[in-house]
Amino acid sequence: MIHFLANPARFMRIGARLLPWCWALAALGMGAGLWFALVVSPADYQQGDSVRIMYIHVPSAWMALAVYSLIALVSAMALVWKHPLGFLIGRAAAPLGTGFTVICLVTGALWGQTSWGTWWVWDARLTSVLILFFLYLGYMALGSAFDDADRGNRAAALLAMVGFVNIPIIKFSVDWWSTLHQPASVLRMGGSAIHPSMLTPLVLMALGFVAYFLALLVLRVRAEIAGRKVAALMMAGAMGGAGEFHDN
Amino acid sequence: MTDHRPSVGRADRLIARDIACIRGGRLLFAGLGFTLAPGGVMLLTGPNGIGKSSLLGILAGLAPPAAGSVELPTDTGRIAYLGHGDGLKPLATVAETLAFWAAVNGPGDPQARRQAIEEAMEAFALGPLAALPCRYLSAGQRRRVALGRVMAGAARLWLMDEPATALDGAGARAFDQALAGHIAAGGMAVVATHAPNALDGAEILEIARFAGTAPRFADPDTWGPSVGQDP
Amino acid sequence: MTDHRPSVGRADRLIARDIACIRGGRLLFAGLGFTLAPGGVMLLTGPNGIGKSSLLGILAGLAPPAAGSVELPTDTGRIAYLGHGDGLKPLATVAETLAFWAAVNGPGDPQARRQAIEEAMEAFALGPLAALPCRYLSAGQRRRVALGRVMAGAARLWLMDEPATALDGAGARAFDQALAGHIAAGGMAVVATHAPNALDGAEILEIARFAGTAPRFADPDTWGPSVGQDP
Amino acid sequence: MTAFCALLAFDVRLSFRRGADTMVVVGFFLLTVFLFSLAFRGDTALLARIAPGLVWVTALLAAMLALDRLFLADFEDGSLDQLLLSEIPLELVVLAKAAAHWITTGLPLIAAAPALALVLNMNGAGLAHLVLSLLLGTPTLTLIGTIGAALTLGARRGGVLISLLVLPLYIPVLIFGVGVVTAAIDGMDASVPIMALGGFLLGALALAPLASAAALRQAAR
Amino acid sequence: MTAFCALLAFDVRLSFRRGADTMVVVGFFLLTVFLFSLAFRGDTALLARIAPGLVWVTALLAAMLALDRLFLADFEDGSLDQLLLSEIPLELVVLAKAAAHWITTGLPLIAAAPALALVLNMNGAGLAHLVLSLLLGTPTLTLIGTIGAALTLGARRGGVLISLLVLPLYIPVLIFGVGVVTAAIDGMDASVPIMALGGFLLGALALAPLASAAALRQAAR
Ligand code: HEM
Ligand SMILES: Nc1ncnc2c1ncn2[C@@H]1O[C@H](COP(=O)(O)OP(=O)(O)OP(=O)(O)O)[C@@H](O)[C@H]1O
Ligand SMILES: Nc1ncnc2c1ncn2[C@@H]1O[C@H](COP(=O)(O)OP(=O)(O)OP(=O)(O)O)[C@@H](O)[C@H]1O
Ligand SMILES: [Mg+2]
Ligand SMILES: [Mg+2]
Repeated sequence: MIHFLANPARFMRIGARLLPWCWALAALGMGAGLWFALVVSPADYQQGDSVRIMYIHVPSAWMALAVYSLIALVSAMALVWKHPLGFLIGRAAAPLGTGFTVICLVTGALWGQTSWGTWWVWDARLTSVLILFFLYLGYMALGSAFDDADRGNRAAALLAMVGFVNIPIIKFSVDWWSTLHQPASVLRMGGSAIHPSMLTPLVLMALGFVAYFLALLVLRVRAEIAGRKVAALMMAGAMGGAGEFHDN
Repeated sequence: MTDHRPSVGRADRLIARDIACIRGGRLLFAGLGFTLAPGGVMLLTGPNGIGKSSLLGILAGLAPPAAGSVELPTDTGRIAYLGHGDGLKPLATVAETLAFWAAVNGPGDPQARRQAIEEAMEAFALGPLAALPCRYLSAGQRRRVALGRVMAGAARLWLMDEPATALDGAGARAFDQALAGHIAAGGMAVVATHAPNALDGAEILEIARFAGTAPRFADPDTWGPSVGQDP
Repeated sequence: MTDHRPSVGRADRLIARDIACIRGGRLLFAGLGFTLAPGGVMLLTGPNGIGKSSLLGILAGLAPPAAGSVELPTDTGRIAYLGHGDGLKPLATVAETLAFWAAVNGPGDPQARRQAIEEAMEAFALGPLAALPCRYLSAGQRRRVALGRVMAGAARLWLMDEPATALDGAGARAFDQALAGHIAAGGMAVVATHAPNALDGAEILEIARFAGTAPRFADPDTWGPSVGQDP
Repeated sequence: MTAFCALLAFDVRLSFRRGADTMVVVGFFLLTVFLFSLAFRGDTALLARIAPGLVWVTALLAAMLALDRLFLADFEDGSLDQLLLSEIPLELVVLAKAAAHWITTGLPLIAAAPALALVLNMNGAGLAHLVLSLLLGTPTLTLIGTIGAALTLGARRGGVLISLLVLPLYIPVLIFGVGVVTAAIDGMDASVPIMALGGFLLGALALAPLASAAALRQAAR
Repeated sequence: MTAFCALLAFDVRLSFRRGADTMVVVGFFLLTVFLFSLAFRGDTALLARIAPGLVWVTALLAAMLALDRLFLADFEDGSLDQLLLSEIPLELVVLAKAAAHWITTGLPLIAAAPALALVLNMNGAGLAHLVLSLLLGTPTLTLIGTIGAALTLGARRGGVLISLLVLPLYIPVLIFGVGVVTAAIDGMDASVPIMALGGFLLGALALAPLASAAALRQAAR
């Protein structure tokens, strides 16, 4: 697989073919999801309409975790196979994952204000998500902290792998420590414990988020490849001999 | 892309194959190769900035080459590497410095280790300096300590960057003798230098011969900033 | 006790009188004196650790001599000093480095300053490196920048510690030319070196001639660790 | 094993000879608490209330202070190249460095903690648990710190980057460390946070040398 | 004057390029307050009470952090020798270094302070006076710091020694700085401590460059 994609030209072609489908799926999923979420699904008997925050909060939380896991995975692959594609995907995915994490934190805080009466508590779930946010920041900062881009890629990839210990902590924190936060009710052993009227919009929104993420990811990777091409051509063209130096 | 780190080869020689080096996006040299047999010395020469130090780093395995591969001789033991800097701790005394590095790199047997240290101290006239912290040393004295460290290690392959920097006449002679002794015992050495006439019997590798004719940068049709063969 | 810092003398020459130097409680040399007239070069030679660098520091006024005095020529302008180290900031580019030191030390007139920098860049072939941060430079390239800094300053007296360290053939020639030009313009230079044959027409000061015969420590009958005449 | 001992002894000896790191860390620790008590003009009730958090936060910051020097001097003077070329497993080198670092910064910190606890009017149980939590917690901080220090070698903004990288991993240690002390002061059962701290330590002991060694290999010039 | 500007510009440019010092100081500042709120699990009433002291102590510690680098890099790489040999008065060099140091560490600190004050629930008057007191106080800290940094150049325990030397001189600044803020928060007249801070600043401006220049002349090897 990785060797199949190892040619940038091929990757660009496949990405270009995938892109419209991703956009369509994203629009469809989020559109239908929002329709179900805001119109069709009922208000919660305890929480009222504020429960509708869930349809943003939960998918973005899932995405925050999934994107980080993806970064850790491609980082490991890149380090093992010494192939830069993994670095490229990881670096491209990080800002997107950070965005999802921020959305999760903000919607969670809003929700917390309405249902727990406080924006923030230092419980295990919330703290570990905050840690995830810092890890994303650290990953991005480390990756761009070296003059040698390759060195930055490798350092960031290592950090991504180290930080992966946080993912299971986030996932299981609600089970290991009694907290204010909701325990898992959709993605758990023994089947989902949530009413279908709520499950449908949730799943639709999640699908939309995934498609949206993929679309942006392909765009970003393509832009990076194009940028490299331009830089390489410019340097090769503009410089004779020792020439000018570019910090990357 | 294959692993470019030096591998331990089957033959009893140091083999560099088709090495290319890129620093700061600039191709320094490509297609550089040589073989060094036991008892051989290879002098690296060339103008400032051509890539002598970079090549030494690649041979040592401290940095991967952009292309090509390095094969270390069987049973090299360790590699001794001496860069432009001396790598001394300002607060450690000369004796402590040598003892520490001999414990890390030198012969395992304490008796042999002590003797190796003593020989190195004697070769570079470090005796009177033994109790001085390194930060009190003059430039040439520092270099002698760094050379003493190389000598006290049990390495068969010495990689050295302008070893005679700051040495006076006696120091330079002491180094020549130490190198001759190392060679006579079947050791090998790769030495970057601007004074290639100082050593007779040594091969000379003029790096400028392999200098990148035109600057080549990241190949836009492959992924990495790599040169030469790619999967 | 009189002030031992260099004073600006009345004559147009550098005069060192009866200088003694103590480092780490050990008398390195005593009774050392010489005179250097405009257009003169003085080479300091001697084995490692004899005190060449220490003497340069005393001449520059960076450290006081244990005894004796230094008299600087009238209208020296500033002193240019180049030690074993290069004194470059890793993050500053070559161009920034030269521009900064020219602003601090060089000619006051911006036009003349720019020209001085350009000449220095040309003399040491620094043009292609201008935009590189110093930490990317090879050892010889660093030394060229440090030499360029000396050249771009407007000093009449150059004090240099093994200036040709790490330079390739072209670099060494460039330095010789720069020094010759400096001398021809009535400048002076004191250069510590282990290769005294490289420069003809220069005087040679063999420091070993003044070496402290026996280690002498603080004189118990005076207060300070001083040697020789004392008030 | 000889190599490990040689590494440890050399580092510890030089570090104590320099003295700076140990004294900076302990000095910083004492100083901060002193300045706080000065700033609050001896409002003892307030000080007692903030004591566990104050001591732990200060300990954490102090431990962070000396982190960037963990490998930096070796990296800059070329000793790291030498260690990379030696036959000692790099993981062992990292462990030795971490041990030396902890002995010269963590241990003195713990030795200084009781004095502060007394100044801040902590009770006996609180003091005992403070020392215990620091004993379990600070080695973890050091081990996590090695990862940050190794990853940022040669990076453009080394010092800050380390903080950014290790901070998220420090937070759990801080929370459970404070948890141990407050639980003990309030007379509650502290075994859960103690076990958590122990677990962190074991995890860090297993993972940190691997990660740091990998990072150091990348860092060589 | 050109020389002064060149010195200032070079230092500020390199410092921002490295980024480390500024970000270490600001990062440390924000971090400490963040960690404190973490350690107290958001006990807002308590935090509000300790706010002035917390911000000032942290600012002082942060300012102290970067102090040892004031002349150290120049000393070690030989640039200081060059500066000593130049015709620029050494007092001017010290002033330029101090100004560059303050611009890259003190000023960002002041810029960050309001954010913290808001997080800590400080009122408007308190916030304004916090900024004012920092504006008057931090340059004094820097100037005093130059003396410590110059005196300890080449000393074996540089870092700690500086703290030890400057701390006694910092304490009055701290006390009056906290005094300004608490007075303002409590709605009282803060003009006396403000004038004291101003007086300290003028005194430091007059004396510190002289003292530091003398110390630097001694330090040259
Ligand atoms: C800033 C505060 C919050 C953060 C950081 C946060 C974080 C998360 C995360 C990471 C997940 C995904 C967990 C998983 O996949 O197992 C999640 C799920 C969820 N959160 Fe939050 N949350 C916050 C506040 C809240 C609040 C206030 C509520 C409601 C009272 C809430 C309700 C839920 C629910 C119902 C789920 C779905 C659980 C499941 O079905 O698996 N969250 N949250
Ligand atoms: N980290 C780096 N990033 C980018 N370029 C670098 C880096 N290090 C070195 N270079 C460049 O690589 C080239 C080769 O440097 P190297 O130190 O190998 O030269 P050298 O042959 O040893 O020269 P010298 O004789 O001066 O020691 C130089 O032109 C230098 O500017
Ligand atoms: N700070 C110091 N304290 C104590 N002794 C010192 C100090 N600096 C140098 N020395 C000693 O003073 C002597 C002279 O040192 P110096 O650097 O002047 O020698 P040098 O002639 O320049 O030698 P080289 O040729 O190696 O550069 C040396 O023996 C050194 O050990
Ligand atoms: Mg070199
Ligand atoms: Mg010398």
